[in-house]
Amino acid sequence: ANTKVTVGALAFTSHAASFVAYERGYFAEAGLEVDFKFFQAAQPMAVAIASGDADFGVTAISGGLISLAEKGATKVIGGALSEEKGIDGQKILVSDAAYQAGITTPKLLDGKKFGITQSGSSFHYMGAKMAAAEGIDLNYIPLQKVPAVIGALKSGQIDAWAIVPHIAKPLAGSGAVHIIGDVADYIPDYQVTSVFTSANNAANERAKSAAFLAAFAKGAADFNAALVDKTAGDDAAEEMVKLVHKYVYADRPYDKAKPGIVNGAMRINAGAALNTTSVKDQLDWFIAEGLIKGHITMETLVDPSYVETM
Amino acid sequence: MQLILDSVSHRYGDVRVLSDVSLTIPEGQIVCIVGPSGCGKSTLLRFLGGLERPGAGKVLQSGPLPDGCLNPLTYVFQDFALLPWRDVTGNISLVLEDHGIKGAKAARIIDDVLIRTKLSDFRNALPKQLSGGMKQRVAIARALAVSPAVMLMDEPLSALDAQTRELLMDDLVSLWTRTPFTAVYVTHNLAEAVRLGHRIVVLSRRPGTIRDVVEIDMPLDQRRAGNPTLEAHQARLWQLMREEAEAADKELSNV
Amino acid sequence: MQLILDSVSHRYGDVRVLSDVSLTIPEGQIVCIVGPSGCGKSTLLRFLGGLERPGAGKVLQSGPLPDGCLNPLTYVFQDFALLPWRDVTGNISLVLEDHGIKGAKAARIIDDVLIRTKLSDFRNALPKQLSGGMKQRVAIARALAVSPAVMLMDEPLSALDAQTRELLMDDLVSLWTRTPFTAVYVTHNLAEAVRLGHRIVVLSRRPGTIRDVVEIDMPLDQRRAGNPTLEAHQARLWQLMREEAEAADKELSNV
Amino acid sequence: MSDPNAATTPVPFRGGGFKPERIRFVGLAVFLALVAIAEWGTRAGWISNLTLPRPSDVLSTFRDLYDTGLLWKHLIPSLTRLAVGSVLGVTIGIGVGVIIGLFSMVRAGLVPLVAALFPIPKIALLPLFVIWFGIDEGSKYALIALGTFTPTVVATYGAVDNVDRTLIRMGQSFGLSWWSIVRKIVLPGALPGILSGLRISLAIGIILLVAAEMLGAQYGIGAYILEAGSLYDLERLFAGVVILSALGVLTSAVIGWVEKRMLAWRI
Amino acid sequence: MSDPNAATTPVPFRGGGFKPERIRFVGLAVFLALVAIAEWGTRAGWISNLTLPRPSDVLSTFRDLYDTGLLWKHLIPSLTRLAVGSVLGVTIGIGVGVIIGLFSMVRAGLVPLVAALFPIPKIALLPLFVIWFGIDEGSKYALIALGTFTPTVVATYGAVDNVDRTLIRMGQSFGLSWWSIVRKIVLPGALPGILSGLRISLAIGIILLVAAEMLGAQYGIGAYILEAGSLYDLERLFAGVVILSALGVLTSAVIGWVEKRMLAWRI
Ligand SMILES: Nc1ncnc2c1ncn2[C@@H]1O[C@H](COP(=O)(O)OP(=O)(O)OP(=O)(O)O)[C@@H](O)[C@H]1O
Ligand SMILES: Nc1ncnc2c1ncn2[C@@H]1O[C@H](COP(=O)(O)OP(=O)(O)OP(=O)(O)O)[C@@H](O)[C@H]1O
Ligand SMILES: [Mg+2]
Ligand SMILES: [Mg+2]
Repeated sequence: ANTKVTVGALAFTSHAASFVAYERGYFAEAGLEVDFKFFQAAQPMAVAIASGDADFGVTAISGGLISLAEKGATKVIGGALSEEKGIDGQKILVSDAAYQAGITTPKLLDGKKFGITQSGSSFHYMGAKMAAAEGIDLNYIPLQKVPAVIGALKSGQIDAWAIVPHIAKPLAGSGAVHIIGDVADYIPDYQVTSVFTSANNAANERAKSAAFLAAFAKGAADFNAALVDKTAGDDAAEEMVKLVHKYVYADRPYDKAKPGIVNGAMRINAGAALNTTSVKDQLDWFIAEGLIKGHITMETLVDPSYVETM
Repeated sequence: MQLILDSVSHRYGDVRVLSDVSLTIPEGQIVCIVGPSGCGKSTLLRFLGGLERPGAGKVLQSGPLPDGCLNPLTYVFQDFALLPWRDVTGNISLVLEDHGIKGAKAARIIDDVLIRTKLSDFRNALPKQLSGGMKQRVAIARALAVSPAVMLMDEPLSALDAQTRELLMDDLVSLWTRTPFTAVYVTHNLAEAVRLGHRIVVLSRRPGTIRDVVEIDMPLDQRRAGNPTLEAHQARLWQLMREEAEAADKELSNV
Repeated sequence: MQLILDSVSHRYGDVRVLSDVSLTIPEGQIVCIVGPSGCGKSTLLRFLGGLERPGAGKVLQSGPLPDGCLNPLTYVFQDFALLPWRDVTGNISLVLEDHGIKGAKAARIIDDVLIRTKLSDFRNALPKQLSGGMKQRVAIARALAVSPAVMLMDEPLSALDAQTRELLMDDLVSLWTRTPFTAVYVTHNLAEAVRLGHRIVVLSRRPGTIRDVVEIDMPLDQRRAGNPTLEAHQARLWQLMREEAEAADKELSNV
Repeated sequence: MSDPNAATTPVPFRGGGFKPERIRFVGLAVFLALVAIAEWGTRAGWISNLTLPRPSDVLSTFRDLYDTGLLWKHLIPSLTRLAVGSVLGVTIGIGVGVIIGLFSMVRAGLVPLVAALFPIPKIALLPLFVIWFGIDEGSKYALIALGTFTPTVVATYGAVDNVDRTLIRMGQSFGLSWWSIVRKIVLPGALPGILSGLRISLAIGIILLVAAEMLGAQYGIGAYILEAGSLYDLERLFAGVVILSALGVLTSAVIGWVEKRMLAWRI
Repeated sequence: MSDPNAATTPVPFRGGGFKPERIRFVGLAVFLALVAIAEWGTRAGWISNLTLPRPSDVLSTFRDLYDTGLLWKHLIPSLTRLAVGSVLGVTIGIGVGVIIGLFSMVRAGLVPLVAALFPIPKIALLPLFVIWFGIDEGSKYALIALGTFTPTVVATYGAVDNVDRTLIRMGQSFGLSWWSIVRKIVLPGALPGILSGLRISLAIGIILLVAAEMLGAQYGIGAYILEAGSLYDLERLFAGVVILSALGVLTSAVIGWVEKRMLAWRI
């Protein structure tokens, strides 16, 4: 009596909980026969869930996701990656040129070019929150894709960016960019990514959705123990990295992939709990920016009945 | 079968093209229509063949059809109108296929018309391989294949060079002499008209009306270039038309 | 000025087009060249005008140029070759501009040739507004504007209908009568040849060689359609050519 | 007027047809009908709002755009990019095309190159363009210029090839200089072909606006469409698409008008 | 053979030129020269490796692709998408085009619609295509089909319009049925125009491969290029672009061959 389920995923460490749940058989135990579908970006994954091509996905709360929720197509049902004080989180970067010009703290970024993939992306949100906190203005440059932003930052065509640590650290290490701050300082307890599904799954396939979340949470717990809290010991950490390596940086040799995976380890909320305060803050920001329609409420976006909320 | 034009008039938009033309095409005769450029000769021929309907007046046919006639009113066009993607045989069978004539029966008809137009050696040639004269022979063969009651020929020789024109005129005369057919033959060329016409209808400048009808009694096969009677007819026709032709030539078209 | 062809031969790839043609074009005469399709008449004319070089043999000119001659060897083409985007005046001034003739001087020349070709009323018409006959008149006016020593005419009338052809032949005769010019006139039409040629060169089928040269003494302005002497000449030419024309017409081209 | 001895019948009519006639307003009617169906479907619910936006919402989005002045803020950069890029691409393209048309050596060298360049998707080269020309206007101009260049070249040398050779022989026979022939015969003769090639080039230029504005464009119709796409905001997406489509129809109309004026000499 | 009384001089030659001649191997030479310059420049260092990849590296990338079998893994899905999508787009396009060509009413209704559809960038519609056709092959086929559809329609009805009307009148004058005329005269007569339209349609199909594979494609030349582009891996990017370009040149050659065979009747 296995239910077939398609899970949308990106080949990023932030999706590790699903990979772990799959590899360690947690999905199978929950009676789910999981099929991964890989995407190049979060946006098409959200659309694919709306169109029914995939059942569950993990992604940042973007304008696209909220719009789809507004059209009654998708629901957020759980939380995943979170910023947490004490755990290495997302970093604010500046280009070498900007750094040499004396921009060593985020406060000095007034009027500078801040790279984002798209208006309404999580990068946009982070930049905006930081700018608001510092009381400065940023010039947001949409570049569609993460690699394009990296290229633009390296070559000094944009001045600043904010990104997860496993990308930020190697970049900073090469000397082409410099880390000048932590996102967590500006957005404490930021709910970076969340688990979402189609509105139909959320409302009418409760058993399936709950089973998915449960297995996902198990995977997340393993991941946190191995790489975030490092309570499981070195062997377990090593094993976890090997497991994740099957999906992330698969085209690189293990030795080269390992630091990326280890550095990228941020907490995935225990029990897939959802930080609704942070989600609400994000939603309000989208509305304030005019990126989405003003009448959208938390109820439209979130189905809080599955997991613990904070 | 004979064709009758009964006070036919026509206009295209503001342009009056034909005005009150009445004419009978008697069976077994070649009626030539001459007239200055743009006087409506081609239009008249389209009316006769039922390809277009006159604004006023009637176009009638009377009398029995010849035996085995597949397409009573059959055109021969100035620019041959051969399908370039079919060879000689294919161009002829085209007009038989729709009448359900295929296989051996079609082959018999095709062989016959190819012999009559001296084309037997060229049955598999594509139009692009043929000279202009040969192309027009194929078009004539195609017309003969449907045993027409009346052949409607719109300047059939005017796209050919003078020498080929001579050759084809001889061919038409010998075709007619063997089995007389009814034909309406539109031309600009008075030499052609006096060579082929039993009756020559002279149209005036636009709007075309009948200025004169000249009958020539001499049998077709006795007419030769340089014959004084024909020359006289031709000179008279040229006198009738010279002014009109000059005026027509000087007309500015407001495209 | 006279032109001399000295044992000219030519081939295009494998096709021998002309073989050992020697001919002199005397000053002040119209030399007509007739011959079956594809025998190399146009090729010969291109050699005479220096547009192409023969494979063997020489093309020479001798004698002084007439006064004010801008372009000694001047063509009149079958398809008129008028620039469709220039009006009548513009088409004529085109050939003056490169000689630095502009303004009043150009206007004087243009007025003169327009009067001679009876085109004065059409100076601002675009080619598309003109009938075929008028277009060829413009082409002739353009040729006259450069005061050519020799006019090279490649079937100048064959794109026109029979009636317009008659009219233009009269015009050419009266132009020549007023001021005789030297011309080489290629045609398929024997009637044209006997009407306009002081000397008629008959070429054989490809590879073209000279079969015969016929001289006609009668002054141009006394030649009329139907004149017995001309008819006799024409009949003789037709006899010379008939077989060749038939053969040429039946040739399959292997495109 | 005659005495037929047998039945006299009218000649049957068998002509007509196969001649495109202009029927006005049908296009408009079809368009309005489609819009009405979409409106009805989205209102009644049998077209899901995920599938199509409601036309009236698109219209009001458009009105908002206009009222807030954002329309111009998006349109003007796009038009500038289109203008600069396509003027660059088209002029260089016409130049190269004419040279290819005139010189066999250049033709032999460049035609295969252009043929190989044509099927390359311009978005694939986007990353390179960023390196070559930066993320500012430079790369946008370059992308549109490259996109309009190749079709213009192909159309131009085709047009030069199609110039009536008898006209050129005529020019030579009157002793016109090479340059006169090019200027007075070849170029005007090639103009119709060049203009009709321009239709395609500019349509491609418009299409490439979106690709060009993928990188680092804050304003522009393409950027607007991309943003709407990533926000899954169908009303805005369609509003943007409609603007591009209108732009395309408009340029085509402008070229038609230019053709009518400059090519009045055509039959 | 004559006695000129004045100086006898040869007639000056003033013809020639303005006739494209085929010169072989120049194209190849130019191509090789460009590659050699790129190789030299990247080796010597005056072309930065950010600007252009080293041609030999592109070649070895390509060889790797081939050796690992990845080439086929990428090529086959792309070719399938191109084939299915363009067969769909082209057949529907030809059908619609012929109908537009034959019926004035349909023409009046559809031509403005097609004209409005043409300048719409297909990438703008990607998010919609996912909803309409899913993220699997459906949306890729649909995108390529839509992209090839519009140019095919335009070329086809143009070709039908250009069928010699005298041939149609001839058919009518021999009493051929409407359907016979369409089948035996209109369609064969329109074939040359349709085939030359196909050249453009297929080039557009190839260009759209990249856009189509933006959506959820793991394998495919377009996906390969996109990935290479986002990783700034210029060697792979160029290897992919070269494959697409070769594909384009190849399709064009195939159409040329088909034209030669099927249109041997043309002058
Ligand atoms: N379908 C049409 N629509 C409008 N005008 C037409 C049409 N067909 C012919 N005409 C015009 O009608 C007039 C007569 O045309 P028609 O072709 O019958 O003349 P014609 O005597 O055959 O001339 P030609 O000797 O040049 O062949 C011309 O002025 C022509 O422009
Ligand atoms: N540029 C060329 N290349 C190859 N063959 C040519 C060329 N020009 C002419 N020919 C061939 O040379 C032969 C003579 O051509 P030309 O045009 O001189 O004949 P013509 O006597 O003028 O014929 P027509 O009476 O049909 O005008 C023909 O067979 C023609 O196909
Ligand atoms: Mg006519
Ligand atoms: Mg010739």
